[in-house]
Amino acid sequence: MSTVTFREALIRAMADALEEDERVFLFGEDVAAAGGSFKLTEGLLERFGPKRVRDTPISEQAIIGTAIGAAVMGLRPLAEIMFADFAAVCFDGIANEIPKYRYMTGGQVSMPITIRMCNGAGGGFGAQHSQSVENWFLNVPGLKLVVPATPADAYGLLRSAIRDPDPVLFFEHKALFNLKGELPDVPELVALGRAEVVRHGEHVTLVATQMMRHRALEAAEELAAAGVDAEVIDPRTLVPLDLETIAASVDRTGRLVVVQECPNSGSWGATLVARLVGERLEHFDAPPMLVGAVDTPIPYSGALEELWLPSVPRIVEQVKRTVSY
Amino acid sequence: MSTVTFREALIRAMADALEEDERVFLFGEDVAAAGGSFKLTEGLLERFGPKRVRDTPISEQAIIGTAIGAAVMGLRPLAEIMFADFAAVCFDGIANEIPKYRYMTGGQVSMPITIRMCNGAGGGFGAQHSQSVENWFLNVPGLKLVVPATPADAYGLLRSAIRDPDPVLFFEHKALFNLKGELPDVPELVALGRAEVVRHGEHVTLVATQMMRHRALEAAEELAAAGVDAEVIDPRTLVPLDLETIAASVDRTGRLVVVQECPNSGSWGATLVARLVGERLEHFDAPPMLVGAVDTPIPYSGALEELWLPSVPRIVEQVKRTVSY
Amino acid sequence: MSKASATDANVATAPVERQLDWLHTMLQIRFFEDECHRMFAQGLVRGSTHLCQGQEAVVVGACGAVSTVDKMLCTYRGHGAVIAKGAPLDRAFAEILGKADGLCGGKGGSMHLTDMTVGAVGSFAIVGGHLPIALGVALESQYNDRQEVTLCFFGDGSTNIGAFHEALNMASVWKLPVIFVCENNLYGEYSPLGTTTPIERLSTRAEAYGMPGLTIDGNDVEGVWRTVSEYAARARAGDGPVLIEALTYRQKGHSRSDPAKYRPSGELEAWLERDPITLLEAKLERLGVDRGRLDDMRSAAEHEVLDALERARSWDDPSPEQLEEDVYA
Amino acid sequence: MSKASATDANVATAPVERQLDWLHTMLQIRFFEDECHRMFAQGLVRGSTHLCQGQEAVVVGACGAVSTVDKMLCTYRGHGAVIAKGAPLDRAFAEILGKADGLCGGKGGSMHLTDMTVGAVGSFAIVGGHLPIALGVALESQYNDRQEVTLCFFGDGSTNIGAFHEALNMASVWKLPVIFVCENNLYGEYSPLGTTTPIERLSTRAEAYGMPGLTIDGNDVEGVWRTVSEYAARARAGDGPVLIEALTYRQKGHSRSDPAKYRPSGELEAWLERDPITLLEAKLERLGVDRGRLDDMRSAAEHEVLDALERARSWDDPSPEQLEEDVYA
Ligand SMILES: Cc1ncc(C[n+]2csc(CCOP(=O)(O)OP(=O)(O)O)c2C)c(N)n1
Ligand SMILES: Cc1ncc(C[n+]2csc(CCOP(=O)(O)OP(=O)(O)O)c2C)c(N)n1
Ligand SMILES: [Mg+2]
Ligand SMILES: [Mg+2]
Repeated sequence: MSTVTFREALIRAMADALEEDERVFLFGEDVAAAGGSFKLTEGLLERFGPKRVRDTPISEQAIIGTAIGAAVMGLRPLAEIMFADFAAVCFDGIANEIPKYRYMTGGQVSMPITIRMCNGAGGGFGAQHSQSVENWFLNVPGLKLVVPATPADAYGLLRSAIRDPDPVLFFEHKALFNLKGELPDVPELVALGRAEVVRHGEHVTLVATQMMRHRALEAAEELAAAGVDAEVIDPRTLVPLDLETIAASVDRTGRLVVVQECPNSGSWGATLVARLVGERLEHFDAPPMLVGAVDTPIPYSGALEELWLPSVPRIVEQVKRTVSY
Repeated sequence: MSTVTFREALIRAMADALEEDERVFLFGEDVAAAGGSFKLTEGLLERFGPKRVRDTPISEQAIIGTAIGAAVMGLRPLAEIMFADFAAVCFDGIANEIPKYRYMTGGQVSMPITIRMCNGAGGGFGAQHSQSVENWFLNVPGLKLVVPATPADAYGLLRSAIRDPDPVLFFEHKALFNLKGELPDVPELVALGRAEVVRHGEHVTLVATQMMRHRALEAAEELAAAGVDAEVIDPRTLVPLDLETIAASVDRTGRLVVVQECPNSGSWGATLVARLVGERLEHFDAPPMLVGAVDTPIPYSGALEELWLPSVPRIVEQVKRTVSY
Repeated sequence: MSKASATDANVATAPVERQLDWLHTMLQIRFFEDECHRMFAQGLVRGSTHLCQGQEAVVVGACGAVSTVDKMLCTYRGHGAVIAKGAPLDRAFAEILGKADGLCGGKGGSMHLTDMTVGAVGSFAIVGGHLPIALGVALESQYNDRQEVTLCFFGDGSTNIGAFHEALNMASVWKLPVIFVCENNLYGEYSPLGTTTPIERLSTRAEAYGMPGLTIDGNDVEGVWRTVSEYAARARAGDGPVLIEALTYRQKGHSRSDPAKYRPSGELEAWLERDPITLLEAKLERLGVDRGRLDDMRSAAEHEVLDALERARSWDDPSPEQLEEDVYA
Repeated sequence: MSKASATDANVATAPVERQLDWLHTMLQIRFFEDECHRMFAQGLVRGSTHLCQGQEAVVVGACGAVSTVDKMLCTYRGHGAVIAKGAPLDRAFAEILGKADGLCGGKGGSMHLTDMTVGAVGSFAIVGGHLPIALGVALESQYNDRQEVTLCFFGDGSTNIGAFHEALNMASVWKLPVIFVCENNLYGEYSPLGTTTPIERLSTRAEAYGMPGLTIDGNDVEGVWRTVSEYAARARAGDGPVLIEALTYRQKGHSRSDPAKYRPSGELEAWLERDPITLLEAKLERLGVDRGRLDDMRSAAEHEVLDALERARSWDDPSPEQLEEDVYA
C-alpha cells in the first residue's frame, strides 16, 4: 500500500495497461514527448517507445477517427482529448460513429476504445475549458461514461475501461489531479457499473461524482454534527449506472439529493431522478432534489465561479430542507 | 385561411422574414439554386436573390461560424444544417461558441441566430440521419430549442425564432413535411415558451412534441373510447419550457406520461419529470412515466425502426397502466 | 490529364482475362443498381439510395489493384465499391431490403453496406467522417507490420469539410498506407464543383500535406488500376499516402428523389459516350474479344444479379429481439 | 523570405512618428505581459495565461495597417492583439483579474479579451474555432457594402485543424475580406511544427484555396504593416482573402506552467537577438531618433502599464447578481 496522487494513479494505470496488452497504444496532443499538458502521461514515451505512445497534430477529428479505425481492426486505442470541452470539435466521431458502428454493422465489429479527457470547473479556466461534458452524451446509447473521484478509482476504472470491449469516455477532473489516496502495491481493478457507498447513513441519500463527491462528503460530516445522518453514494460510472445500489439506499432513507457540477437540465441527475420516481414513487418521503449549477455558462471570475459551483453550504442547506420536509 | 403543408408553412415563414427584415439572410448546402434537399427553401433564391439566399460548400463548421460572426455584427443569420445529426460536425460552434459568446463577453454582443435542421426517425434513414438531437443540447445553457408539430406552429415559431435576439435551434421533423393544416392569410406568430393544450382531459396528462404529439393525440382518441380522458400538451419549445401549463395540468390530473422519440436517458422528458417531482411530488397520484425509445441507435430496417419508435399501442398501454395505478 | 505517375518507366498492361473480370464486376454493379432504382421506385425499400452508375471504373479499378486482406472504406454511394471489394450480391440486396441476413443484419441499410470478411470496412454517410477512420485502419496494419493498404473513397464535395484536412495531414505525418481516392463526379448533391471550391484540380490539395497528388481518368478502369497499383506499392514500402483524383460522372441524380435538372444540356450525353462499361467493351473488342463473349457476360451478370435479388427477397425480416442486440459487445 | 508582394512596385516606408507609435504599443504589450507573468506567479489570478512576448511586431504591424472600424479576431495568446487594436490597458488587466469592470465583466478572462468598441471582436481558446467566425464578421461588412477588412490571427499548430480548412475555402469562394495571419512561432504547445506538419512553409496551403499566400518576417513590424496594408487594400477592393504566414518566436513557454525545456539549445538566444522591440529600436536609431527619446518612451510605457494595473486592482469583483446576467439578451 502506498500513497499516490490521482495523477500518479492514472499514469500507473496506463503503464500497467500498456505493459499488459501489446494492442494498447496511447496517443493525443503532447502526450508523448512532453508527458501531457497536465503531466498525466509522464514517462510513458520513455518506457514504451514511440510506437506505443504517440504525439498527434492538433486534429481531434483525426485522433478520434484513428481510434475508431484501429479499434475496428482489433487494436485497443487509448486516446487523449486534452480538455473534455474539445469533445465538441470531434463530436461526430464520438456521438455518431463510435457508439453506432457495431450496431449499424450488425455486430461485425467491436469498439474497444478508451478516450480520456479532463473535465470540471473550479480552476478559473472559463466557459470553454471547464464543462462537465459527460452530460452531452447521456442521450447517445452505446457509450460508457466513467467519472472517478479517487486515486484508487482512477486506477481501477481506467484499467477496466481499457480492457472493456466497448467504447468508454473516461473523465478526469482537473481539481483532483493532486488529490492523494491509498493504492495497494498490486492495485485492483474496479468494475464498470458498480457504485460505491462512500458513507453509510440513515436519513437521506446523497449521490455525487468527482469533485462533488468530496463536497457531498464534507457536507455529510457537517450534517452529522447537526444530527443528520447522510448516506453518500458515488456511482463512479454514469453508464452503466448502478441503479440498484442507489435505489436500495433511497428505499431505506426515503430521501434523495443529487449533487452535480452542471446545470440540471439534461443532467445525469435528472435522468436518475426520472428513473427512480418512475419505478418507486411511493418510496419517496420528500421530493428528490438536484443541487446543480445555475443555467449559465461557467464564469471566469473566481468570485462568480465559486457561486456557480454547488458549495458545501448549499448542499447542507438543501439536505436540511429535504430531511425536514 | 388556407390549407398548407408543413413545408409550405416553413417556406412562407422564411419568405415573410426575409421580406420583413433586410438583415435576415438564409444560407446552407443547396438551399439556394436547388431549393433545398427537402425542397424546404424552394423559390426563395428566385425571389430574394443571391445576396440574401446563399449556397455554401459542404462545410458545416464554416456555416455555423459565419452565422456567429454575422450575428455578432448585427445581421440575423438563418442557417440550415440539412440533417440535424450533422450538428455533430459543427458541435463546437453550436455548443461552445454560440451559447457562451454573449456571456463570455459580459453582454457586449447578442446572438440572433436561427439554425434550422431536420430531425426525426421513421423514414428508413438509419442511425445517423434520424436522431432527435435536440437532446444533445439540453445541458448547454444559452440556446433555445424549438420543436414544432403543425404547419401553423412551424410558421409562427419560425417567425418568432428569427425575430428573437437569442440563438434558436429550430427542428423540422422529416415525417411532418407533408402534413397539412390551416394557416390564416395573415398568419400569427407563436411566442417561444408557450405550450399548447392540444386536447383537454381529466384523467392523465400526456406531453409530446413533433411526430409524437400526433401519436399521443391518436392514442388519446383511442383511450377516450375506453373511457380514459387524456389531456395532451405540446410544449412546442423545450427551452424555454412552459412548465406552468404542464404543472397546472398535472396538478389537475395527478398523472403524467411523456412520449418522446428518443432514448429516455438524458432526454427532455427526464428533465421535465425531475423538475416536476422536485416541485410538486405530492400532486402525483401515479409515478410519472416516460414512453421513449429503447437505448439503441436507430435501426434501418422498417421492421425494427417501427419497434424502436414509441407506437400508439405502446402509448395506450402505458397510459392505461398509469391511470389504473 | 494525369500528372507524372510514380513509376512511369514501367507502365503495365493488364491481361485480357483480368480486364474481362473487371467488366464482369462493372456489369454486376450496373445491374445491381438498376434493381435498386426499381425497388425504390416501387416503394419496396425505404430511406434514400445513391447510385454510382457511371462511376464503376473507379471502384473496380482501385479494388482490383489490391487484395482481399487490404481494406476499403467508401461513402453512401458505395454499392459499387463494396461489390468490387467482394461482398456477395444477395446479402448486399438483403441489407438494402432491411433483412435479417443482410450484410449488416438490416441495421445499416443502403448507405452503410459493410462486409468485414472481404475488407469492406464500412460505407459512411456523414460527409468526410470516414477519412479519419481510414487512418486507424491503416495504422493497425502498420502497427502490426503487415504491408497492407487502405483504400478510402470519397466525393469531390467532401474535400471542403474539415475531416478531409485533418485526415490527409495526419496520414502524411505518420506515413500511413492510405490511398485516398477522390471520385470527382462534378457535383456535390446539386452543386457543381465550381460553386463550392475555388480551385480547378482537387489533386493540388495534396501539396498542402506534402503527399503526391494526381488527377486521372476515372472512366478508364485500366488506368485507375495502374495508378492505384503503383501507389499501393509505394504505400506498402512505407512511403505513405497519396491523393488520387479520378474524374468521372454520376449518370443518375444525387439520390432517388433527384431528377438532376441542374445539369447543363448535353453534359450527360457527352459523358454517356464515355460510359466506363462502353469504353471497356470497345477496348476489349479492339483487343480481340468477340462481341458474343461480351454479350454472354452481360447477360450472365444480369442473371446473377436477378438471382441474388430473388434470394434476398425471400429472406426474413429481423426478429424483434434483434432490436436490442449489437449495442455493446 | 517573402514571396512577391501584391504591389511590389510601390513599397512604402512608414514615417518615423508612425514607427514610434508602434514601438510605444509594443512596449506597452511587453510590460503588460511582464505584469501578467508576475501576477500569475504570485497567485493573484487563476486559470492559465499565454504570453505573446517576442511576437509583438506581428499584431502591432497588422493592427497598425487597419483602422478602428476594421475588425480583429485572435487567440488565447491575444493580449497583444487586443491592446494593439486599441483596448484600454486597465480594463484588460481588470478582466484578467476577474473584475466587474474588466473588458468582459470578469466573465471571459485572459483567454477571451474582447472589446467591441475598438473592433476587437474576440479572443478564442478552442484552436481554430474563430476562423469560421471571421467569415461572418467579414460577410457583414460585405453585405452592408462597407469596405472593411477583418484580421484573423492564429498559430502555426492551428493550421492542422478542420476549421482552418473550411474557413479558408469558404472565405475564398465568397471572396470575403479576411486577412488570415498565421503567427508561426515554431511550436504548438510543446510540439515543434515539424512533428505535426508535413510541409515547411504554411503559406503554401493557400494554394489549396485559390488565394494568395506568403511568408514574411514577423519580427519586422514595418514589413508586417506593409504586407497587411497591401492585402487589406486588395480585400477592400473585393478581391478576397489572403493567407500571411508571419515567422516569429514565442520567447516564453506555451502557458504559465511551461518552462519550455524542449527547445534546442541556442534557439531562444538566437531569437532574442532578433527581438522585435530591439530590432525596431535599432532601426529608429539608424533613422536618427536619439536613444534618450527611446528610453523615455520605454519608461513612459512602463508607467502607463503600472498605473493601469493599479487602477484595475482597486476595482470591484463582480456582484452575485451578475452570475445570471448576460445569458440571453
Ligand atoms: C457532414 C455532412 N453534410 C452534408 C451531408 C449531406 N450530403 C450527403 S451527400 C452530399 C454531397 C457529397 O458530395 P460529394 O462528396 O461530391 O459526393 P457524391 O455524392 O458526389 O458522390 C451531401 C452534401 C452529409 N451527408 N454530411
Ligand atoms: C481544439 C483544441 N485542441 C487543443 C487545444 C489545446 N491547445 C491550446 S493552445 C494549443 C497549441 C496551439 O498552437 P499554435 O496554433 O501554434 O498557437 P500558439 O499557442 O503557438 O500561439 C493547443 C494544442 C485547444 N485549445 N483547442
Ligand atoms: Mg460529387
Ligand atoms: Mg505556435
